[in-house]
Amino acid sequence: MSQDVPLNWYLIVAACVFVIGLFGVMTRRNPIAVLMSIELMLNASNLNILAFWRLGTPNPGEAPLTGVVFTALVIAVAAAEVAVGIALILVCYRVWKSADVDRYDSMLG
Amino acid sequence: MILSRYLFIGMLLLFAIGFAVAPLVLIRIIAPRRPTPHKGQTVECGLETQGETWIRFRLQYYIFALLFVVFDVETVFLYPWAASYVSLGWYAFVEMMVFLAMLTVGLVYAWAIGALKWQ
Amino acid sequence: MLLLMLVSAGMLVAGLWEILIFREFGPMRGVFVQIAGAAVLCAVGTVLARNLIHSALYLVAFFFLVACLFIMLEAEFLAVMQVLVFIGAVAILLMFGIMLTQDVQGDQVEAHSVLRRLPAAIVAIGLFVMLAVAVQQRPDFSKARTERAAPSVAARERVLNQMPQELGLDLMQRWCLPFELVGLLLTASLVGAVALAQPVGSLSAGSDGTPSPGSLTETPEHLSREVAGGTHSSSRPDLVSP
Amino acid sequence: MNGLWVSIVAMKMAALSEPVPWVAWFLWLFVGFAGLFPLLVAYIVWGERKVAARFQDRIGPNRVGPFGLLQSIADLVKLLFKEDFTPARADFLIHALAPVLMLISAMLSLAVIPFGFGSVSMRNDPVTGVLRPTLTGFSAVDLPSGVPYLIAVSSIASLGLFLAGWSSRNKYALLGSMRSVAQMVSYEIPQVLATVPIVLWSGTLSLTGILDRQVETGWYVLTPPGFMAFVIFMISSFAEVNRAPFDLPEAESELIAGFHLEYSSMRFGLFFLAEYMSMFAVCCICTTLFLGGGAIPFLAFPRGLLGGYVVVDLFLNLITILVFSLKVGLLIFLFFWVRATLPRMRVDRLMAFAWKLLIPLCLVNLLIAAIWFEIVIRPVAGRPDGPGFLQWWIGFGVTALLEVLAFFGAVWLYRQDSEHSLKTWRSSTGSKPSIIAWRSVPTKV
Amino acid sequence: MPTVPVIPSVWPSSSEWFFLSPVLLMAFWGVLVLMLDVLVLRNRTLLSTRAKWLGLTSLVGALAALGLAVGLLWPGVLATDVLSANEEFFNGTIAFDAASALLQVVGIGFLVLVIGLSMTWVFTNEQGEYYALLFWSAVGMILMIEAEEFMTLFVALETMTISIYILTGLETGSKRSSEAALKYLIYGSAASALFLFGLSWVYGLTGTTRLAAVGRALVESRTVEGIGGQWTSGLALLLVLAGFGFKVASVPFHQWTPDVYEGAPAPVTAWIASGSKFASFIAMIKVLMLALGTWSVDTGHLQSPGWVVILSILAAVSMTYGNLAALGQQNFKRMLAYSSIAHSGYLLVGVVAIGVSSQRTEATGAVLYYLCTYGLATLGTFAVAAWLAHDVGSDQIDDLNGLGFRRPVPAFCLAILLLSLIGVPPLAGFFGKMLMFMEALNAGGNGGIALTWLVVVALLNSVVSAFYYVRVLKALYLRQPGPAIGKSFPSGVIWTLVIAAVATVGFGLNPTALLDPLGGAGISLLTSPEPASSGRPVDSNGITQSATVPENPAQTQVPVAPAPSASAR
Repeated sequence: MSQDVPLNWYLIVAACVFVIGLFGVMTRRNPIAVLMSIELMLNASNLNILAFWRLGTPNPGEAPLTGVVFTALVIAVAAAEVAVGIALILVCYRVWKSADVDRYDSMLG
Repeated sequence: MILSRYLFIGMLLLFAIGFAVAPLVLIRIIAPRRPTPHKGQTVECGLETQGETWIRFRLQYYIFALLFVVFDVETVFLYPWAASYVSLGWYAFVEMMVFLAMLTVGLVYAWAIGALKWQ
Repeated sequence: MLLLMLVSAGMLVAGLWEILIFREFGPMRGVFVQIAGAAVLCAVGTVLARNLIHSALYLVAFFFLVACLFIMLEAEFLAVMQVLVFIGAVAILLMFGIMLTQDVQGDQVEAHSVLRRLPAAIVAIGLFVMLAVAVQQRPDFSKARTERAAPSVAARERVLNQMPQELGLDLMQRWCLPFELVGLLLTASLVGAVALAQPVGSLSAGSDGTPSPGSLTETPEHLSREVAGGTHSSSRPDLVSP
Repeated sequence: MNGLWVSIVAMKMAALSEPVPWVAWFLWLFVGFAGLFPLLVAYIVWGERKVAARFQDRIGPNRVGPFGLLQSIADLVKLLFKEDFTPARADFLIHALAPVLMLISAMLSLAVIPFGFGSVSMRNDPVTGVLRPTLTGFSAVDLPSGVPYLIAVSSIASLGLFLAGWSSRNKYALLGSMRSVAQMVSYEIPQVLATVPIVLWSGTLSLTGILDRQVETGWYVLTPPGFMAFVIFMISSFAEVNRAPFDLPEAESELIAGFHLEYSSMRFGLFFLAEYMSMFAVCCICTTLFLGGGAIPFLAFPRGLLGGYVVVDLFLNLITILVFSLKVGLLIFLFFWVRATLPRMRVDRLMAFAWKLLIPLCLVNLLIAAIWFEIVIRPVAGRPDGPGFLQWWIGFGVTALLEVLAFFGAVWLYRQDSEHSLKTWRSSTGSKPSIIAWRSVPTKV
Repeated sequence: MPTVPVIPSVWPSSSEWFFLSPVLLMAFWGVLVLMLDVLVLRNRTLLSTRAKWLGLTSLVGALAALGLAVGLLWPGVLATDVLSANEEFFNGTIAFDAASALLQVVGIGFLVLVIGLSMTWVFTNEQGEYYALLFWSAVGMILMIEAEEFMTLFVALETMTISIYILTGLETGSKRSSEAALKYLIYGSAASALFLFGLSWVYGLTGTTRLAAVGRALVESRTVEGIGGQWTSGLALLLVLAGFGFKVASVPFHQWTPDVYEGAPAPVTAWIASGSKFASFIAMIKVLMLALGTWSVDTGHLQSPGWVVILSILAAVSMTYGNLAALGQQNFKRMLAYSSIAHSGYLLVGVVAIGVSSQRTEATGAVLYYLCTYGLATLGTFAVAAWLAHDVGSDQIDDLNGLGFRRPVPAFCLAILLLSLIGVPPLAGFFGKMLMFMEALNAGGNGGIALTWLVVVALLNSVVSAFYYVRVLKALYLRQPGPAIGKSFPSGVIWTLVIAAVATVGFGLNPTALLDPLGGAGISLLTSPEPASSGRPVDSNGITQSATVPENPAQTQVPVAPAPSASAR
């Protein structure tokens, strides 16, 4: 059932989303928006891994569920990263009273 | 053939959206529309204040959401263990207890420093 | 009445659109093209939306569509995990984060001059073109290798319909080390995030940011009261020298 | 009667082959989800008002139609004709999206629940390959990972709640919605942890598999860890659906009506419908997971027949659907009963209750469930007949003891902490003038 | 063609858990310190006594872990056949051999010194969390060193980096620390997303996540060359290098380094500079050598470069940028930040040397040697930076004026460390650089890419770096002591300085003491455990992949008779 969507289509979609995430990281000024873009990039990598797992040929002798476990671990890591990210943003906001990345410039030079 | 079963979930999702939006559309047709400025105002005694962010007071919302994220990921890892426990040995029990112990450390920590208290 | 016609016209257009897509791509691919297209649009929406809550909503839609793609790849436990972790927990956390840092309504509009975004756009499009070429030129494996990998492919097919059980077996035996490490990572991020989110500021609350000489050792009054648990609230500056 | 007809066609189709059973699905959609469930929910609303009235020694709605049966239909029509306006600066699209999300989450969770037994067929046990009669539950679709699907779908509701509060541009609505989202989020963890023992014992995540195991080895609620999980699941379901002792956002003095403050006419109707439908869904989940779906309690009716000869699907299904709806009715009555009697909990009590009592209790209950598994289920894993009499009772004794210990330990810990916070509160306020002068107990400085 | 059965997974035996005991002890000790602080000390004692007690307990824990790690190294304790690297640990997720045993000791040694350092200065109210996170990041670091598979590598990398993000931000009151932590987080998670995307592509191209199997798959499908030949592999390579580039703070990904080194509390900066860089370099060597070996150089001609040429360009640019930027710095910590960028440039030269040189193991030994000595030196210098921030209050270089007269011992130790960083002959720094550059040079001999230009640039940079280090030495000895120099050096700082200086001089005088064990470690670093219970995979042209050192792909592959040796365990 899933064979008739070629692998390359998934890779193109994953690459497109990854690039959009990268663009978001580079342009957005609000740290929370940057965190969201990083979530986009991580999800794109997840999609890539799973597409290769399901439609690519595994290495001879490879375990049946490598890609799935890798994706599960990446989902857990992404959740932990967002949690810490927002904690740090709150700390920054409390100390700096602003949520604009460009205005954090106390250490110049 | 899991794919075909989720097809029904997709159909049900579209149906549910239709089922929810239909009355909203219906009102547009049936219900009277006499918008007056007063009706537009939010239910508020007095002006809606552009209050300064009251970060200290609302901090525990964030802490509860944070605890939820970590425990949610934990429960997701609990399900495969529970499903395959029949064919696993005692070591899987010990391994999962270590995993749970690590997360109870987080809960005990949040409890002990009073993060769980609702000011 | 106008609305009634509008709705029926919308239904008609949607029906036509579906038939067009299905004839052009075939059933499965048609569904994939629609989901993937919507996912890319939601990703663009997340990046370009002015209001933060709107971009968070686009992100939620994107998570859901990625879950649909996971189902198309027949990894349905992961699709459910994705919905549960990302839409259920991470989206709520992001929205609370937005609430706590923006003013009440979180619609702080960011002025985005196109000029500022041009270099980033060029880099992004360049990388996408290189990735697209890379996808085209992806070498597929030699005949011998795919044959040798036959047992692994067979194992993978067998695993598909009882995914949670197999995942449990593998997580507990083959990948028990990364599994325990993720437990440690979750605890560390929980402990760290709760420690950071503590309302009481730390010692060196120097106003200008650089730690003022005396402030390091002497604990500010409110902190020492809390620290000393109210037993005695003297804030005697104690030089720390073990 | 048409419910019966659906069962026959559905089963025939399922038995034939694996192709997509379009007919059954369309019937499920248009008869079940369009007709039966909203009607059922409407009469649950009516039932609630009647029962609440009886509790307060009054009659309740009886003007519209015989015994007020058409009351909720009348409400529906009234709501349709009310003017629907949204606050001026509100975000119209998201304002409308919120109730839709809530309703979607309630409806999606009904797709997986096995209302009856469906057909009976001889299949080999996935774990040990032994050929034994298994049920194909009479559910719209049987997902291999059903339980996490239910949890995922119910977590979408908290997102809808947040959007409702945010999009109505009103400080009180926002505060109410954040508080109720925090409550829903905190009570989702015990709810999920309560379902893990069930999955542990039945070895599969699909609800039909769980139902099949319960038919075989008896209801899970009859086992001590199962009973504790049932109690925790019910308590957290009360909170998950914002009802009874936990309906905090609707009633606080400063929150007026909580998140659906700015909603009028049919949007409010949608929230109302979504709340009752999710209550109905939670009761169905609870019956399937803990009370053995359509199995008749003491009479080993279906199992006896299962072992023997395959009875006519129609008759089997009719009985099981009736038994299932009886159990769901009982649980819904429990919801009404609790709502009519218990007072509302204070916010900090409510949060502390979830994190400091329910979650530790769940974690310990998980340990005890594993012990129950080792004693009772591991020896007979895979064999068609259930656990032996002696094994069952030894397991019951051991786990019952452990459950009691766990319960009192958790309660002690919880009370220990709340007193502790009381002590520090008294000592800390003692050091500065408290508002209510006579209350401040002079503490030694 | 014989099909290869799926490798069965088996529950790791008790001996495997025993080899993991230092890591398990540190994880447990983090929990212990956290619970001790939160349950016992938090509301009952003054902050200073609490900090002292927690510091002591964590020091005891770290020393116990160090003892365990050294114990594992003891010849008698460890079964020798296990160490011969054909044993598969934890189903191939980590490799426990001479390399990981020794590098584990070095890693925990850095941890002990950092804990000693952080006992001197109470900069945050959350002491328990600080030490616990320090332990957990050490666990992540060591598992990253031993990882033999992308999954373990990625999760260990994330554990280490996320713990360090939090450690940087723990000084919640100060503006600089929270700003540094947020910048570090945003750069770090973007870089790890790039790294993960690269990993997903390498997984796609080879079908497996085990480093050794990836290496074999790439050798087999020879069609996958460097960037010129293949876009796919080139991009995967670039993305992986981007991830490592960030962790190692080489030039295109170094923007975070100055701000984080200056903003973070000094002990945390010391930990980043020594521990995190140490583990990142080792993981980089393992991934580039074991997995992506074939992409190192594409049949010798220059226009289709593998990662060797890219790294050499990165190395050159990092060195020059780091040194030039450090020249104009007034702030001591910022100067050290730019010097750390320069030193990662030197180390990249070493990595390039490994990629190209014929004696791979000596080159790895040289890089490991330089890593150890550089790690010790940065620890010592940051100890002084911690003392500066703690007692003097501001970390400008001219606050060190006249330290030589008032505090001769610490000033002398600091002088030794700075000279070693420059690379003055008798000290360890000189031998590190000399060995690495020699390996890079002799690699040029056998027709590999001539690296002479790179070594010349490296030597020039060492000379340039002398200027800003000497400026610090001038401040120490040739200037009048300023008013602030008066407070005594806390013992933690003194200990770290003395240990670092003694080690630098000791390893300088007879480098073989450290070089031989590290050479042995180099050998086992580059060989990967074979999946013990599956037949040797026979590739298309009948060549079995033995577990010996994967020779330089430039040379032709010698056909070896297929010998299926299923050494059942």
